[in-house]
Amino acid sequence: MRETPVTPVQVTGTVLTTRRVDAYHALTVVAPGIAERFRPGHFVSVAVGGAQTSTLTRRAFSIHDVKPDYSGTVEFVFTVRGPGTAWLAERRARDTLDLVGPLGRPFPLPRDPVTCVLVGGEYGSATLFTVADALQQRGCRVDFVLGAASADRVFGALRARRMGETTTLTTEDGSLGLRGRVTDVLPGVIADVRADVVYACGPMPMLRGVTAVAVEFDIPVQVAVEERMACGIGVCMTCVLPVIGDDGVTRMVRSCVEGPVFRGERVRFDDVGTIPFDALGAPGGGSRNVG
Amino acid sequence: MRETPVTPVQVTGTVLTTRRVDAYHALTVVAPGIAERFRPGHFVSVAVGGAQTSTLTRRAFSIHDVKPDYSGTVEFVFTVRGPGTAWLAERRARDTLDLVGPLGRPFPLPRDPVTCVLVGGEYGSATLFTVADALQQRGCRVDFVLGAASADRVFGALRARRMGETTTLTTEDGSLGLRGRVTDVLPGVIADVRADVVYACGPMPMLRGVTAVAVEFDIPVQVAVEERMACGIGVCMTCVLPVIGDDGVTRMVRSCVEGPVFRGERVRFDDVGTIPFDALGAPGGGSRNVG
Amino acid sequence: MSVDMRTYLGHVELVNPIITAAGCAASGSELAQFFDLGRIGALTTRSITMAPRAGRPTPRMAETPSGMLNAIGLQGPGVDAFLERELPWLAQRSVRTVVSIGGGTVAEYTALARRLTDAPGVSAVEVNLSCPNIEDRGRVFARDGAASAEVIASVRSVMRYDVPVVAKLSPDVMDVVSVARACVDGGADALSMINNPLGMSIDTEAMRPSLAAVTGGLSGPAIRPLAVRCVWQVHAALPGVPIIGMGGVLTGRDAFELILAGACVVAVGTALFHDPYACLRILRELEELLAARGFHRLADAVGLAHRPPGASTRHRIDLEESSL
Amino acid sequence: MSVDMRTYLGHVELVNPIITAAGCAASGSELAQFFDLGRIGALTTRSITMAPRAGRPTPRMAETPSGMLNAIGLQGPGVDAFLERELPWLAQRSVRTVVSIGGGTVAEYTALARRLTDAPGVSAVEVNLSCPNIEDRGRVFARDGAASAEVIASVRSVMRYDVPVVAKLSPDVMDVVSVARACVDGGADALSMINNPLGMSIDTEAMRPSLAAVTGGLSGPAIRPLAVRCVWQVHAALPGVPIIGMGGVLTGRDAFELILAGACVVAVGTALFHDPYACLRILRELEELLAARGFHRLADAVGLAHRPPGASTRHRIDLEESSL
Ligand SMILES: Cc1cc2nc3c(=O)[nH]c(=O)nc-3n(C[C@H](O)[C@H](O)[C@H](O)COP(=O)(O)OP(=O)(O)OC[C@H]3O[C@@H](n4cnc5c(N)ncnc54)[C@H](O)[C@@H]3O)c2cc1C
Ligand SMILES: Cc1cc2nc3c(=O)[nH]c(=O)nc-3n(C[C@H](O)[C@H](O)[C@H](O)COP(=O)(O)OP(=O)(O)OC[C@H]3O[C@@H](n4cnc5c(N)ncnc54)[C@H](O)[C@@H]3O)c2cc1C
Ligand SMILES: Cc1cc2nc3c(=O)[nH]c(=O)nc-3n(C[C@H](O)[C@H](O)[C@H](O)COP(=O)(O)O)c2cc1C
Ligand SMILES: Cc1cc2nc3c(=O)[nH]c(=O)nc-3n(C[C@H](O)[C@H](O)[C@H](O)COP(=O)(O)O)c2cc1C
Ligand code: FES
Ligand code: FES
Repeated sequence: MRETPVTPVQVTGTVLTTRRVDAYHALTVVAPGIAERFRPGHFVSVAVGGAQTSTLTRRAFSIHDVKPDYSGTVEFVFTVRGPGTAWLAERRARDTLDLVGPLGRPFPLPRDPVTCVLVGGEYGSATLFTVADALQQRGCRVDFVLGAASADRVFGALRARRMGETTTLTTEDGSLGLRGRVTDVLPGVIADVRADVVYACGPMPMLRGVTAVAVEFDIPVQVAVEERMACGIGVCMTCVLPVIGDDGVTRMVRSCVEGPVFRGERVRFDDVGTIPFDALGAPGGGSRNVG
Repeated sequence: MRETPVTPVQVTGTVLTTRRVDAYHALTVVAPGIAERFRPGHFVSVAVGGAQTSTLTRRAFSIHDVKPDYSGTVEFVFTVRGPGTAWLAERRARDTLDLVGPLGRPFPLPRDPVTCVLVGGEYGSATLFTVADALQQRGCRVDFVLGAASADRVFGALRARRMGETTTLTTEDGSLGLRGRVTDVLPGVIADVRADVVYACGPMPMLRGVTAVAVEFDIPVQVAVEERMACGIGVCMTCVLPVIGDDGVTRMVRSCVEGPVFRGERVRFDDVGTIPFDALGAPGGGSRNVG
Repeated sequence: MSVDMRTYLGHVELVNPIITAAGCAASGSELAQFFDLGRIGALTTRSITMAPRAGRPTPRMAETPSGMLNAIGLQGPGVDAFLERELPWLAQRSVRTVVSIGGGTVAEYTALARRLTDAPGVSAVEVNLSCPNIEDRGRVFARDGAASAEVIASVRSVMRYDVPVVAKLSPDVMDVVSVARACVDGGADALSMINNPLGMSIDTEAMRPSLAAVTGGLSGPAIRPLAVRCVWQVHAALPGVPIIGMGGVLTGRDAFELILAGACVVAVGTALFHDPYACLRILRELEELLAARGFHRLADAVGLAHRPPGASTRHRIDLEESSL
Repeated sequence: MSVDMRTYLGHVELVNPIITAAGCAASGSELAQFFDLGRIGALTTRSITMAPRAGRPTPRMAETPSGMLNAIGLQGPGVDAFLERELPWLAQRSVRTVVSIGGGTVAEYTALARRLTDAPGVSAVEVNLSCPNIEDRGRVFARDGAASAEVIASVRSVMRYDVPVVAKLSPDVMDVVSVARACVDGGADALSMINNPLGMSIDTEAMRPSLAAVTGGLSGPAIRPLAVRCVWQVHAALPGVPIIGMGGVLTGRDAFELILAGACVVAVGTALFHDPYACLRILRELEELLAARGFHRLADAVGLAHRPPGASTRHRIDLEESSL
């Protein structure tokens, strides 16, 4: 049994500020207990809809930033998708918000001052800046590759330009940076900066592509995945994906407590949404009765 | 088939003002279509809980007042009981509110300038002031009897004093007016003012008592009843109570469209919550197969 | 944005698939205050009984999370008054009318059907099988395939051939497909589902059941997942049988969900209590959804979610494999 | 405000009636981060199977109005790993543990029960009967009284006499009382209800079922009216049998509702996903409600809503007619 390294807490926080950032909404919430425990890569889960809501499951959001103001605030960035995010987009300063966090396993940081490429897709970029900060504090070099469908969906380009040695932007419609996807430019960036490690957060197809590139260059890659979650604390078993363990056995592991950060090459991206036949406990699989 | 005299409309109104009146909340909502059709005794039904609410049924409230401002506003007064009224109590100016109205059959008004006693219990008093206004415009004399459990729950005492020839107040704890119930003082008031008719709105036990008094004095009494409602427009059949028709037959009639105002002596108060054995269509009753 | 919204219940064409659910639109005149009933696919009446019925005592209603419980007890004027006043009122206005009937014995259902045979303005008959069978210790017909089939066969035998007989099923069964199959074997031209599952709530202040009748029928969005599942299962097993889907439809999206599961008609019940214009709004939203997804005909969407994983939508539409 | 919250499952005393529902608290350690598991009545494990199981493909979850659908497919480590790691972890911490078991044949349930017989730390065994019976074309045991009774009788026969066997029932049956009675006749010491009714939702964007497994179990407040009704009916028919009530309990009020209907233990499932502290909060709220209503003992409230209309609460409490 793996212990989650940080004990999450539930807090009823007050919304401090709300802002729009291009296509995204950002909420800063006073949540001292969460801010104090935060490490880069952590996420929070948020109750949505108010007292008489019909939307019962929490919504997961990566923590974009924590600040010491008011004993500790956390900020997350989101796009409106369904009823939960629509409701969040209507929050105003001084409203209260029920958060649980910090959740998940954060990004592991290298001991040595290596060169790191941080790859972000859509709102996935929001997670990368605290990682960049932590890396730079350890003397690492940080380069960014950020992409999205269009300019208004590339999150944090300015901040990346301020923080990164280099920043490469891509959009699918060519409205900002290079036309194409992050995976189109990533090999060039890795080669140029002689990257030692890749950190990535974004949609699953992007993570698969980024992992493939890193594997080709034979450098480690840490990806933060996104799976449909109901609880965020490891009790509902809805957020699983096939991941290869240290022992070489594929298990359906919970991305909320065993992830969301995984070593990219361990995630069987092609088999996400299936139970691979060789996974531990797969129906009729050879691994039946394996403890 | 009885046609409802006024065609109700559905409007998404804007909250103009919110105020506390002792134990009650009052909301004024811009709702021109409703204000324009209003007659004293009408009620509105309000959707509660917002977009993702789990509380699906509308809440019914008597219309306390209508004003011509902003092409027409309606005001209703309420007490917090469960989740719906709790949500309403949190509304602020500029919020929108989905109303259907005006609903129900209004109070019938006398043709001649007679003397009327208006009896209100708890928030039921809120309905009476537009009735009083209409009566006075027809030259009627109006006297008020208002009661509640305690002083803070007697609604509209000041306004009653301004409008009525006389105003008698009762509270069960004696914190305002006479200690007791409206039915304790009503016989005296009827005798003193030589009342020709009684109008009443309040809790069901009060309406029963008021009706008994009026019957004793052999004067007509119009009561506005309150039954659990799901639709307010006559389609769900949840709001029925046993009422004696012109033909002497008791039917389970819908208080939302055939009421909420009834002639008191026609309502079988003692049988509310039952199907009287002699009601049309009662199980095993003699009236089976009566068209 | 012009989608062909026509749909069929047996041979009866409806101008569009949105109808009212039984017992949720009273006599029709109440909703007619708000909109022209001719604009919806059909109006379903309350379940008509032989004798007038006063129904159950109050409280008859309790709100539950995303739903409500009701125990109305089929209050209604009885078939004579229905034929004298309510049906002619609808017929005069050319409102397509599905007449729901309820009885306590096979004979009573049959007698009701016989009364409807010559009545003008009956587009279809829906047999409310969720009534207690007084010859079987009050066990609800709908819970027993054989009893349901017997009622349907008898009603079918007396109804005019051109009036479809619709069997209304309950989700409170072990296997809804077997009851559906029994009804179709008994002669049902179409199936309607779901009637209210049996629920209950307790008033924790009074520490007593909230409803005078103790238990009641659960309706509203809370039950939509049960409705979608029943429609899906029955459509998979009996793809040729038209289904009226209902249960918690509040929006065009919800109606579309039932259509994708296999319903070709969608009935709106509890939503009418919340929004008197619900049928028209849902119809408009549904049409917009279909148009946005490139459908030219409603019929092409019916049961579409059953297509095998690889298959594209286009494929299905091009081949016109609609289940109608 | 001191209410005696103790309750009993057969001869096993629980310090209070609030426990976790099967499959909603993983191995226990996840919730232990938030609070001391010793403070709740018991922890129910996920349903333990013989072999490790990878469960169903994703998506496994879909939100529905006031509820959710799940199709986890009993993912778990298998009984060996459970006995080696999970149960000892709970036993070391003296957490009262109800072990849920799931199987595909009577023999498999029995073998599982046998494995548990000598394991320390098993307070009770809950038999999850909502598993497909592979010897009956995959028909779920819980839908068939005889099959359920056979499983229960066999499990009862191998379990230690002092470990109560609890039969967990499904609402997807024609008559929950008859299945309950069959289980009690088969030797069940207590009953647990309700397991998830089968539901489904369709992703109207993709026009496909939302769940990879197509159908899934519905949970959350949406199903509470079904749970209250099942508990009520079974308690009325079998007043002496302890009932673990569950289904959509979010608050102390909800737990109280099930208790008034006849449950002496209340399990919390989906609410844990929303609020990791749900059990403790519900326990506190329940205790406050009981105290506010003048109860000295939880036991006096069990089934209280069944008292005849005239009877007062006092009467019941004074006579100590508790159903425990
Ligand atoms: C670890 C993690 C971090 C995330 N970080 C961000 C972020 O920083 N910014 C952002 O915009 N979004 C983020 N997401 C996705 C976000 O959780 C979903 O967009 C959101 O839950 C959708 O809720 P909804 O009510 O708008 O949509 P709905 O589709 O109505 O949601 C219905 C249900 O499905 C779940 N769900 C739906 N989509 C997703 C999804 N993609 N991932 C997980 N659960 C989902 C919801 O939690 C809810 O239970 C993250 C997801 C995960 C798992
Ligand atoms: C014609 C009419 C006029 C009314 N006028 C007023 C008024 O002016 N001021 C005021 O404070 N209240 C009034 N009421 C009562 C008001 O409707 C209820 O207090 C309110 O619906 C409670 O909602 P809730 O969510 O707070 O409580 P809950 O108890 O949670 O409501 C649950 C459900 O029961 C229904 N319900 C509960 N109590 C009542 C009730 N007493 N009458 C009708 N339905 C009920 C609700 O509509 C809802 O569907 C009136 C009721 C009727 C029928
Ligand atoms: C108040 C009420 C009355 C109903 N009366 C009937 C009825 O008379 N006959 C019938 O077959 N179904 C009746 N139903 C069931 C509905 O027709 C419908 O099957 C069910 O409510 C599910 O749809 P909904 O969730 O949209 O309401 C009634 C439902 C409600 C809520
Ligand atoms: C994600 C999830 C997993 C479940 N797993 C099991 C299980 O393994 N065994 C079982 O008997 N019930 C299982 N259940 C059913 C619950 O124990 C409970 O009976 C049901 O969810 C109703 O309670 P609730 O509404 O509080 O969740 C599961 C429910 C959920 C939501
Ligand atoms: S979201 Fe519940 S286990 Fe991961
Ligand atoms: S409230 Fe629906 S008929 Fe009166």
